[in-house]
Amino acid sequence: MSDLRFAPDEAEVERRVEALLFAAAGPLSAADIARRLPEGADVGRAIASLRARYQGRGVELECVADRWRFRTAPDLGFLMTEEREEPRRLSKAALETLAIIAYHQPVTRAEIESVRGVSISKGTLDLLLEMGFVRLRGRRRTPGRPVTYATADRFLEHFGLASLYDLPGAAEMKAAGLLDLSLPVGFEVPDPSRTGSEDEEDPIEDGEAPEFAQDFVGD
Amino acid sequence: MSDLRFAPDEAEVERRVEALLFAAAGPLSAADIARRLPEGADVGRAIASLRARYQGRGVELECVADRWRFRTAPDLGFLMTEEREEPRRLSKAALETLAIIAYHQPVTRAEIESVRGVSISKGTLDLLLEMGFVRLRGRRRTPGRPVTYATADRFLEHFGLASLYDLPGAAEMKAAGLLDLSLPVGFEVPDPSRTGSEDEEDPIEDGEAPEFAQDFVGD
Amino acid sequence: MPEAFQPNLDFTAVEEVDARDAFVVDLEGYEGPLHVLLALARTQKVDLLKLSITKLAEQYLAFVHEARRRNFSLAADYLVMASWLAYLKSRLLLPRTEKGKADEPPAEVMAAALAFRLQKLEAMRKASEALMARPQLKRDVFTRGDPEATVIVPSDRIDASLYELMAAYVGQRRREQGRQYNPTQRIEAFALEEARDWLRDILPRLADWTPLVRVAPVRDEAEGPSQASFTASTLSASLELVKEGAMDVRQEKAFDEVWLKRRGRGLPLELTP
Repeated sequence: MSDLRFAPDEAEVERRVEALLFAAAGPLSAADIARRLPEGADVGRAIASLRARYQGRGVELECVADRWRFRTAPDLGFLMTEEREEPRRLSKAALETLAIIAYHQPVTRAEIESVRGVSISKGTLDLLLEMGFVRLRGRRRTPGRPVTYATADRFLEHFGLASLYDLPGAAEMKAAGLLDLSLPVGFEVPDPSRTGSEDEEDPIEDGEAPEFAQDFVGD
Repeated sequence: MSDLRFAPDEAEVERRVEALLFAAAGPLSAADIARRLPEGADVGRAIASLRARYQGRGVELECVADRWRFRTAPDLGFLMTEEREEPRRLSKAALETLAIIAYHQPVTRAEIESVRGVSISKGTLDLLLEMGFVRLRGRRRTPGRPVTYATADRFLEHFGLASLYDLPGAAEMKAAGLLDLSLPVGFEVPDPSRTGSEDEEDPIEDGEAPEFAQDFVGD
Repeated sequence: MPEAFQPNLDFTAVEEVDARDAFVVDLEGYEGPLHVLLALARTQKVDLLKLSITKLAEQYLAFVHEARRRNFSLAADYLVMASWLAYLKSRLLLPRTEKGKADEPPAEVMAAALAFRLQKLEAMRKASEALMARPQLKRDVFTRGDPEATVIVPSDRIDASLYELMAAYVGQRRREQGRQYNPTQRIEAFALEEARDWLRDILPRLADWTPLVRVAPVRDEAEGPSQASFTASTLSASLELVKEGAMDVRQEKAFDEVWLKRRGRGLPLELTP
């Protein structure tokens, strides 16, 4: 173990700064580093030297807000992503929510919940937004100006639909054996391609996404 | 962004391996790394080259449990006052038990007890399992089908060992017959007819872990 | 400097430890007789394979003797070891020509086995020390403090067909229909207080067992509480009156008619099934 009292040479200061920056949980200022080194150690010089040493490597020393940290070279960011290979199964809740949004768009969260009979978890809408199946469409011109949801292009692509006109209606549901005669009168499958009158809504403005979606909007 | 299909040269492969290892939260195997690189990239060569490059620096490349990780140089541990975690103190009994498991694995509880000459308290094995140093490995195909214990990767990672072959003094002990659990005749020990091959064990099945360990199995 | 405060810095003192002082062996750290034997064997300062088992046996017996002298209660296995060692020692001291029991290995083999066992324990002791001397994670070496989280890009492939989407939709609309409940009128209940008053009023007329349905008020208008509510509240109120000792209630069996009757003054509470 090195002796703290013994003044380390330049190379040793550089090693120490390297180790400190590597192990730190966040960026360190020169003062943060100096505090952990023997008095008189030239931190600025060590940082400059390290910076040169890592220049062009897979890892670089970066300065953010007067603090220093290692981070992978910006051009290698693509390496840090991992493609998930297995197809994802939509949960029952997600599929049901998606179905309601598809048929009833534009629809508010409260309306989705009234059809489902249960409240939607934050994660469900998040997931649909994240997957690009659903988008925020506008704000209903009603008290509270609730956000409305609609399907996004990815939805049509995924289900092989040319447009919302092609979303199967009651006739197809019947043909698929999903609807039978016992269904109460008045059951109607709305035609989503016709209900989307823009007059009832204001557009969503930039940066005013509802709180629960802010992780995904703007990605 | 680099083009994944374009075969990168040696220096570029090294950069990428460096970036991957730096960014990773845990040790990566050569296969883990290769999966993120274009086919045919010589990961082994890149690792060897990186290892040499970082030799003697403040940060070094180390092999633990057959995987690679960057870590600070051991002689600089004294600098990391803020990062240091108060280690969980292992009792003498726990340490001995851990050593016996490490050097004799797979080993049954009765065998551990025969080496130490005393019974193990329930808490000792629990603690080692909980710390992730030890895992249930299987069941010995002997009467009573006793559970066998082995070390987990976490053990190698914690003590910076590339593999079980690197346990200190293991080769010498083995040569001296000290790792043989079948003691010379005439001394009362449980009969451990073992040589440590997988054939003599059944895997632990889900949900049949001994009661005291069930919180830890499946992690 | 007063003698009593002279710290003993002479490390050779440790080596001069004899069997008696071996009692300082930390019994908590050395959990069993084997650990004590190992500690004692170390005082012989020889390779464990060249250990004098006879001497070790004597050391151990002295240890046990000392423990008894100090009224220190030793676990049974310490005593078992003591008697085994006493026996082994006596056999080792016998002339070689005398044979032991037929089914027993020679004393030398038993002694060698003990030495080997101690050697094994010693090896593990040293191994644990060697392990602890290695650079340990988060004590001596540190991994990256702020790793860059790998971004998981979800697979593009999603398992969901148009049929599933339709089924999910229809399923929910069905459930929604089932949930539709539009109360057309306010439900009014026959208040418990009213039921009590009603019962008290007609109590004098309940000298004989009368079915509940004939005691409860009969609904005579379209408005107001339902007949079921009249009956239910009357039953509740009757139970209160039973508790007060004013009436008796009985039912022959489950779902059978409930009968009510006034209780005669001074009659004890009748416990009916």
